[in-house]
Amino acid sequence: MTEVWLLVLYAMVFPGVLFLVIYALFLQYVDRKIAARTQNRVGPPLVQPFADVVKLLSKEDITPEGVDRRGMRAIPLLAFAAVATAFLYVPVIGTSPFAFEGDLVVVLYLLTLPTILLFVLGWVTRNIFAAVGGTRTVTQLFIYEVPFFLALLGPAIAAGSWSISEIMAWQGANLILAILQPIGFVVALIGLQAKLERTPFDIPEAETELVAGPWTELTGRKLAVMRLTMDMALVAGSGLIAALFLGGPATPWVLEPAWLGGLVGFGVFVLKTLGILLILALVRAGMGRVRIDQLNDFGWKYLATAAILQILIVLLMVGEVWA
Amino acid sequence: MNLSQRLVGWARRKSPWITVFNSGSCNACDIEVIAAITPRFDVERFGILAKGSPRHSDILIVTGPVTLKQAKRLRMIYDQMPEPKYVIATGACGATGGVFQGLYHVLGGADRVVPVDVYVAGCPPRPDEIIDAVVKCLELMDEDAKHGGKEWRMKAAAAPPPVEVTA
Amino acid sequence: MPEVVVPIGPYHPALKEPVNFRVIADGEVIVRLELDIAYNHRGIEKAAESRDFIRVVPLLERICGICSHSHTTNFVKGIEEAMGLTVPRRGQYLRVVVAELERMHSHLLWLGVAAHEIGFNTLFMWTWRDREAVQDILEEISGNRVNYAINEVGGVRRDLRPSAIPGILKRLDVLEKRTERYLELLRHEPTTAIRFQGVGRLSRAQALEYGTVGPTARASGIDYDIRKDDPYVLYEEMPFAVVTNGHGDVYGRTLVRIGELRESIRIIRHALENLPQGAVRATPPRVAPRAEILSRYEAPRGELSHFIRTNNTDRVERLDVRTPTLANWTSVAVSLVGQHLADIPVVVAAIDPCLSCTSRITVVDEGLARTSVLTWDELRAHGIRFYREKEGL
Amino acid sequence: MTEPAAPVTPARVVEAMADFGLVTTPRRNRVRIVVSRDRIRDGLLRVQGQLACDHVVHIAAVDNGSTFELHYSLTGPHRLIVTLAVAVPRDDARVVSVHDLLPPAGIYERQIHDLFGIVFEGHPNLKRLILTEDWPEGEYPLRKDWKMDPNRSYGGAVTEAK
Repeated sequence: MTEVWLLVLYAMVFPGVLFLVIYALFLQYVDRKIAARTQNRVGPPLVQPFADVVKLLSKEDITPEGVDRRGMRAIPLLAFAAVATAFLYVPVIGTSPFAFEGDLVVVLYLLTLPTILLFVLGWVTRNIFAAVGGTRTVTQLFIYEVPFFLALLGPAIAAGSWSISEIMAWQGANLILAILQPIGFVVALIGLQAKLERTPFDIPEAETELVAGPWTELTGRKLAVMRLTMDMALVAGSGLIAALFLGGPATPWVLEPAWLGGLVGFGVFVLKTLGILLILALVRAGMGRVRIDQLNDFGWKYLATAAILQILIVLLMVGEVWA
Repeated sequence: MNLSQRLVGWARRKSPWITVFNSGSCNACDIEVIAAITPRFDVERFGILAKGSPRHSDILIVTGPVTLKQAKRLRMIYDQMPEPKYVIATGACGATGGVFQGLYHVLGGADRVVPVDVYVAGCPPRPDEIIDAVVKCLELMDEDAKHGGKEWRMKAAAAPPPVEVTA
Repeated sequence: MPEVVVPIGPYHPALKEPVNFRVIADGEVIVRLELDIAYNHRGIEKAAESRDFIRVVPLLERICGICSHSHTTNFVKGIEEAMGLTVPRRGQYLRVVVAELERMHSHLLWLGVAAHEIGFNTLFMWTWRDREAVQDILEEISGNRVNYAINEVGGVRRDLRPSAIPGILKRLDVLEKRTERYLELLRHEPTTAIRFQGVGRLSRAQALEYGTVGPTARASGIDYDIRKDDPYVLYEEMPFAVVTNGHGDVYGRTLVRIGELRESIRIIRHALENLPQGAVRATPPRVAPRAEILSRYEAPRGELSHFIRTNNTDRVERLDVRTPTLANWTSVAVSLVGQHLADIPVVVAAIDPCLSCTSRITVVDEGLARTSVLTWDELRAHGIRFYREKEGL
Repeated sequence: MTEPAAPVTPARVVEAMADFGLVTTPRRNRVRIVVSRDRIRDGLLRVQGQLACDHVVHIAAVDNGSTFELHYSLTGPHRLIVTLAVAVPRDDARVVSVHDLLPPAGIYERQIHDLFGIVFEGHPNLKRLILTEDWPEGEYPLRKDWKMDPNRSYGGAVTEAK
């Protein structure tokens, strides 16, 4: 009985949904603050993302004329649920209690859902900017998703497992994979940047071209949930990369008692995700937006090639070790 | 007021998002509004963000006199904004039409088309004054929350409602 | 993919000013464009006929807040020419200083806007930060940040305190360093390079045919600068070079503007260091004799021309304003066909459109391209061909 | 843009354009030629061909109370401004379009048409474009005798959202 309660607590409070929401808002703050500091500004206060969400929740909720009310309302919630579920498998204070062989595939699938839902949103809202933005979202998905998956395949092959926790354990026994597979790590970071539609890959929601892309018609709580979802995807994505390439929250030595180990693991998780965010935020602040055809060229010519090259290297190395 | 209302009031004060609409101005007000988001004035400190979609914004900043051609577009943008929404008219032109008052292609101040809550004087107002106008607008928002809507002000004002309706 | 009609404007976040494009796109590629830009038309030219010269100047200042000094200088120098009035040298030098400061603020503003159009917000914030230094100087000289209100018929209204000059020169040194830094950044930052180079290309022949002016023409290799070709307000005494290059694209226009920032700094330095002594204004007569003046001025965006007709009264009989943006519009419509949807903002921004200038009386012709070389069908065929080549079909 | 054999000077313009009408030189680099309405295309062709003018600076329209005047100002690599002045009678406000000779003129002509009511014959797209869509037909605000009728609606109507 107590076990079930612990699991519910894990899923809903810490490090589940509640923690995820709070941490996502915190990361948004860090992201905006880094951008502001690079731009020579002061930037928003700590509570700013929270205030934004509360305000949006309290605003009028408009459904444009001729749009399916229930469908439009369901999309942000579905996206939210997908990302929240994905995060359950991402190790935060140690191995996730929900972990199973193959959870990496599930996480990747669930993290793709918000993108596809954005595309659907673009189509159902009957707004031309949203529709063009939706088309761009899905075009972009086809460009970055393959290199991104290939890059995450590298750790899986090296560790010989589809389980996030086993890849972590493998890194504990050997070296962290960011050193062993530097190309894959870089490709994964670029893929994550594109997945989260951040500059230079914010093509679908390019403000100066498409107002806000698929987001254009979102108001009030739908906008609040959707924004929150993208921030949560940032947490889940960077947590995933931290686990696969940087060894996750694992500590090199076993700490006693267990709560201390958890605490230190949590600290490591926070540091690693913040480190990844720092890279992503600096890239965002230091670049302009590319065009979709330029992204297409870049994605297939360089990104996919690099990812495949990395896989080949991994296969050779693994073959040698196993032979 | 109960806790949730106070929380909402606080959040609205902390997170006013603005949309700038040029209803026929000479650009001077526009560049001063944009200057307010750049490093020297940096309104993101106060949570103010400039948003492209009127669907996302709380405060509409109208710059300039309303030309005949822009009048219905201005109304359309205003109608797209979700409640609660506020309008700031910048500059002498936004208030009355300024030097363009009475010209054949100018309707007049922004209040001929949309209900204006705060007027900013100046030609153009400095960015500091525009920030101050947003702050005044937020105070007004608080007052409105206490009165449960904007009607108390509308009744107090002697002027007829500013919307000009033609079939 | 079927054709999509994307309306851009009159309200659109990329456009700080109202303009409407109906972009007919085939997927992401623009097949044709229909433009409509008179949303800011206020009827200033009619109003100018009913006010005397003194009261027309503030009105013209508000044609456009960005190039307010251009319009007033151009007007007052036309009226002074009609009156046969000689403006004191100190007044002329101060006009040059304000004009070049205005050019700097406008070009910095443009650089920021162009960076914003390609989503490079950091550069946008940086240039606008530096623009504040220019605004400070302008405020010190004229008392205002945007509409300077410094011109009047006969000279300038405020003298410059000699004690202010060292501070201004110090700020110029900082701005000069920053300008070099932007040039470096523009050359080395990869996303800026791929978004600016080869976009919105206009050959020299096209630029001539469509009557482009200002940085747009100069980036296509046309050496056309009113300051040199038809010197006014003592520009013949100022040391500067006309910046041109042969790129013809957005990148070229950016290089021209950054080059002009440097030249402006040179001019301001020279003018402040050699500021003549004496009065800043002469007393003008009340009325202007009958005359017909075509007054030209090199505004930040290009050649601005005022056609002024005076008729022995204290009012103009006719004031016809042709703004640089209007001259450049035709080239936009042409250079956008076959480009990507994503390039619209940056190509439009590249001519630095000043719509409130232009729409005071304006125009754009959806048949523009038709009046030139291509018919609609040819344009469409061109768009499709471009798309095929791009996709390798 | 090739330089003509002899440099273009005011004197040369006077010589080349003398058969069109009165040629004056109001200022060092301005030449003004009065051209009759029927010969405007010939005049422009001559200016373009013989005087190497390739840039249209300005097409100004003036209502002087009795007639309309159009001033076509052109310049070229010589940076001399050649202005062709054409008078258009009020009761027959028509003139032939020159959009095919000077591509940017298409814009200027539409603008003049909208504000003065001068018809440019042969212009492919002489539609309204400056004034608002619901501006009444036949009202040309820049004519000297035009006054705003206080009892008339000049557009700008705002409708409430549904």
